[in-house]
Amino acid sequence: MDWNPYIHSGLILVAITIAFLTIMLLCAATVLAERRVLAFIQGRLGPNRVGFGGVLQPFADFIKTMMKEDLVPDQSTRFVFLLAPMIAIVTAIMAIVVYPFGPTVTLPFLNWTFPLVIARFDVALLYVLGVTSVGVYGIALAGWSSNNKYSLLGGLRSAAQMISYELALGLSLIGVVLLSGTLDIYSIVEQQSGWYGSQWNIIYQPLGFILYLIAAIAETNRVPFDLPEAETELVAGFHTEYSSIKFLLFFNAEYINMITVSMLATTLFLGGWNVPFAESLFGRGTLLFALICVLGFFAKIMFFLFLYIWLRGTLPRFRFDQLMDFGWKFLLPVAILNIVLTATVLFFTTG
Amino acid sequence: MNSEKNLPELPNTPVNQRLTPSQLVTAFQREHPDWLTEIVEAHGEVTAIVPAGHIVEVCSELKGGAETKFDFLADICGADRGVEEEPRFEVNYHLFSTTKHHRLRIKVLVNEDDAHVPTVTGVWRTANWHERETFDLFGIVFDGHPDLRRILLPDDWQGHALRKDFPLRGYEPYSLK
Amino acid sequence: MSSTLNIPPQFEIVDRPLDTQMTISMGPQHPSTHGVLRLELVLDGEMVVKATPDIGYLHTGMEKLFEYKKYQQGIVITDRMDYLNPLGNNLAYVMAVEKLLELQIPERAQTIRVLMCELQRIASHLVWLGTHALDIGAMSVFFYCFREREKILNLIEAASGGRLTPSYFRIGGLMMDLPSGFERRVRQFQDAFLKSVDEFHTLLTGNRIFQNRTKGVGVITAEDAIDWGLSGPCLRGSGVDLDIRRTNPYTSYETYDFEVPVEQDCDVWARYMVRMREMKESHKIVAQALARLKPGPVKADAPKVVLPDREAMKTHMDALIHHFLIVAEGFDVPAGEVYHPIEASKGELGVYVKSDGGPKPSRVHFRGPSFVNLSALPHMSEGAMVADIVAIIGSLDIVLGEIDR
Amino acid sequence: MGLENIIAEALPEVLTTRLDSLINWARKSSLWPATFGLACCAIEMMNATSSRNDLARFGSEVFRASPRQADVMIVSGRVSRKMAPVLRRIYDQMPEPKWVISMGACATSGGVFDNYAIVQGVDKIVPVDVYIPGCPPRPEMLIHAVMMLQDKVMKESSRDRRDVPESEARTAMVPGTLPITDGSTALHNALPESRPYSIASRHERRRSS
Repeated sequence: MDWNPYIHSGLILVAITIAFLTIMLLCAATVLAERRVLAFIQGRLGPNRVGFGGVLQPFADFIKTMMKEDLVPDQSTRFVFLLAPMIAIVTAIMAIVVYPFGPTVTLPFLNWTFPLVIARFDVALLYVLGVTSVGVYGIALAGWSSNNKYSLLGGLRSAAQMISYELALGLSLIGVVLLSGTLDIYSIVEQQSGWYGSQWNIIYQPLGFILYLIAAIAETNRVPFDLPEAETELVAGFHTEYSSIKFLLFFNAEYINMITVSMLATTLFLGGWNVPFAESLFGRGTLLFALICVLGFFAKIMFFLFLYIWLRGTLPRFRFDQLMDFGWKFLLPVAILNIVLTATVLFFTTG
Repeated sequence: MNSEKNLPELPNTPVNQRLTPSQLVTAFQREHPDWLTEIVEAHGEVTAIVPAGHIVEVCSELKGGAETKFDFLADICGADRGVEEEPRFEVNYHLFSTTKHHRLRIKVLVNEDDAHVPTVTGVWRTANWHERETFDLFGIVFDGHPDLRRILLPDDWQGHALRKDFPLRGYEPYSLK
Repeated sequence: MSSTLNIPPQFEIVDRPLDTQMTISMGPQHPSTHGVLRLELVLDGEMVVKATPDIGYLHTGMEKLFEYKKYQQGIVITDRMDYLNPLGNNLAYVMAVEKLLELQIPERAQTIRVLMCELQRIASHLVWLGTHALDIGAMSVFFYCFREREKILNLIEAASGGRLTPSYFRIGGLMMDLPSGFERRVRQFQDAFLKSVDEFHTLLTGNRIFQNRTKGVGVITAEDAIDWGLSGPCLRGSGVDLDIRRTNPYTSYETYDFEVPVEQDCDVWARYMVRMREMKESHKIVAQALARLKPGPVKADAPKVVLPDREAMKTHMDALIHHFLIVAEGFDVPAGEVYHPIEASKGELGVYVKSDGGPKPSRVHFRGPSFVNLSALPHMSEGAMVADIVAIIGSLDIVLGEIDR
Repeated sequence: MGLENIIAEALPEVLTTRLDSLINWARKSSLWPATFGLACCAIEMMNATSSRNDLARFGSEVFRASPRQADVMIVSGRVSRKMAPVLRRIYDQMPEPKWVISMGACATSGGVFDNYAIVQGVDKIVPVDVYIPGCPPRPEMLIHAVMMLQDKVMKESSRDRRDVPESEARTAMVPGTLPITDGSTALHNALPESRPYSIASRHERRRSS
């Protein structure tokens, strides 16, 4: 009997569980890091009483929020009100399956060889873009169903913003796609492995990288593009009426989205799991190499997350029309210019 | 509004020879004897008492006059002189000139039975909230005000809080209905 | 199902297809209305068609309370009015009463008054800057401002014993003299302060997003500003060179060398720049006041009005009697009425005190600058967006305690 | 009605003190306040989060603007009669478990403002857990109050604390929903009859006797 398919499925299940737990832990770490780093920027200490140095703070928040009363306002549209946070969190988590977080490893003794990615398929990039853009439904529906005007405004803002910036986001990635000639994220990362990081796409696509970074911040509703939940304008934006677990889902979805776009930036522009010198030092395919690569991958994600927090501590917020202007009149033309440039250069260099 | 005609004997003067508010008001009274009933000077401040009917004319004239130029309404505040006093209420208009930098108080006295004063919102738009406040706290009605309703106290409040016969602690202690 | 519910009128779905307007009630519990201001916004999408402020949610009945308190007891109430600038309120009130009493204040007391008021002005502007930046979305500035303000609060606490509600100025002088070493502490603060103002400039003034959010927003022309009775930085932001410290000097402000910052842009940005520059001017005045601090009495020579020193009370019988009388019965103030305006951190703070000859005032009225400045909000917010409303309110620097009194 | 109430009802004997203490620990470690700044004390409340005092150390710096996500309401300042219904409404909107800190003399007892406009103590409107004296209290006192509240939370048990789901919580809408008053009440009570001076309020009578 051929056990391989079963082993393969089992491995995938294990991988999904590990990835899920990792992403949740990473999410918790981001929440804590956000509060600590913001506090550091602002000359404070931040949460440091719960657990050693405050490490248990996110878990306390989590349990507390879980145990709160779960309110559904009488005048809300109940079904949609309950559905919205689920859409938000499911789409946020779904996107992580395609990211390779390490190279192909061969387990010693067993001689199993498998890539460190949960699902590898040809159109992974399209899948990511598709799934993340469904996430806007969660926010827009939450805003509408709450029957609260602030929520409605937040939902509308979010829908408009996401649609506008989705375009720039997609276009900023086309340069990379042209370069690598594939939509498979795993192959894109593989292509970037090479000498001391000199194959990283950021070197060939600096403009695309910057465009992606800006659009990604807007996609995740973070400062300076946090209009849907602009606290000083719309109270709490689309999740004004949400409490308890449903609020937690929105809260987590936001942070998972942050991690997702950081992962995408890492894989597409910063060489994914590729770490300079690692290959020449440890040799390809060894466990140590894989470990270094996985750590490198997460280090790069951390860098992006830190960037997010840093921006939040520094920048004011855009106004809605300025946001739209910026998206349509600056990001979009520059993204198209980037595509044209890339295509032209490719045409002449590769013949 | 023709200030040149109104004040012919007061030509433009250099800064150091500017007329004091009291001189201005005296000249003004000479022009319109029935508009100002009395002028009081105390503590370096000039108070002109104006009958309620003439307040709008006086204000617009003082605002437009080349010498007076009281273009800034600093404040309107009511005062209750006491339950037995007659007239009971007074409304004080504190005027200021942003170019000449002098100040003047105009006082209107009104009876309790007929607590009506014409509004000066047509002269200065800032009078809007001041008059609403005075209405809210004293119950003095400003005729012609565009939006005269309570401003500080709840809409369903009974009585006018700053009248002397309103007890300090109100009529009822607060309870949640 | 929903028909059985009692739906508030503003939630009823409007059937008219062309009616795209929505009325939203912003506040009284809202993070960026600086307290308990409530706004009724009529929105067309994100555009504000009409903004109607609704105030009174912090109405405290202070003016009524004044009539039941002796003159010296009223000082405590003024602290709670504009709680960001309590010393300014104290000053306006005590000077109005001193005007009625025709008291002469010793020079040292006057200098200390100027010193403390200007420190308080800086503190008030720091709160404004922090909250204004927070409204616009810049979070860290808020904390930096409060860090600097804390130093001023420490100074005020050292002098008066209270951080937020000092009641330091008394009718006829000061509560007590400055503690020893006070000048050195002020100098320490002074040395560090200019650097932090530059820090704020780096964080906000050069920021493109901040400029976009503030320039051309909430425009009010000079003519309209005077008509609406704006005062203080809001008026000077509209290009009107008017500062009561200059036009009607009090506490010997005429002898200080300072500039009155004026900006011509008439928008939120101009008001921002005026206040930023004003902090530096106040810094200058503090330095001058420090330089002219000379030893001397800090209370006027009026034993029937001013409380005697502890030392005199213990050694002189008449001082003890005066103390008893002032505390137990108060002092009579001659009948009359005065209106005393000062330049508070938010604009013209005028106090109208009417006395009928007794120990309690017959009427005390405060012309709160925030009250008048806020009344111009509907005018300024024509054609603004929701986010602009927040910026405009921030630029007006309102304090609800003063508006509602 | 939180999750732990469902657990407590379904499995009364399984619910041990350990689960209680876990939940209490979580609650005390992240007491998120609702932004409810009223007057002077609000400035000191803001100061409590600032660099020198840093309420964030206790996990309480997350000031939620929406009462739906807040745990503790810090009533910071005097509550006027016009504000009282609003305050009650915000309180109703907060989901259980919820706590109230009455910050300052005015919120606690009316403070110096013993007059017609101020509610003499916020405990006439909402149940209060911790009172802070002072006018205004220093930020350190607020932090102390938060720590006292933490102690109180630790002593609670979900067996005793059966939070009843209140219908007000579901119907009361988040800000943005107060009735529109613009122009609707103009002059409807222009000149009510002024009452004679001799009628003292019940309040006053109680005080004099």
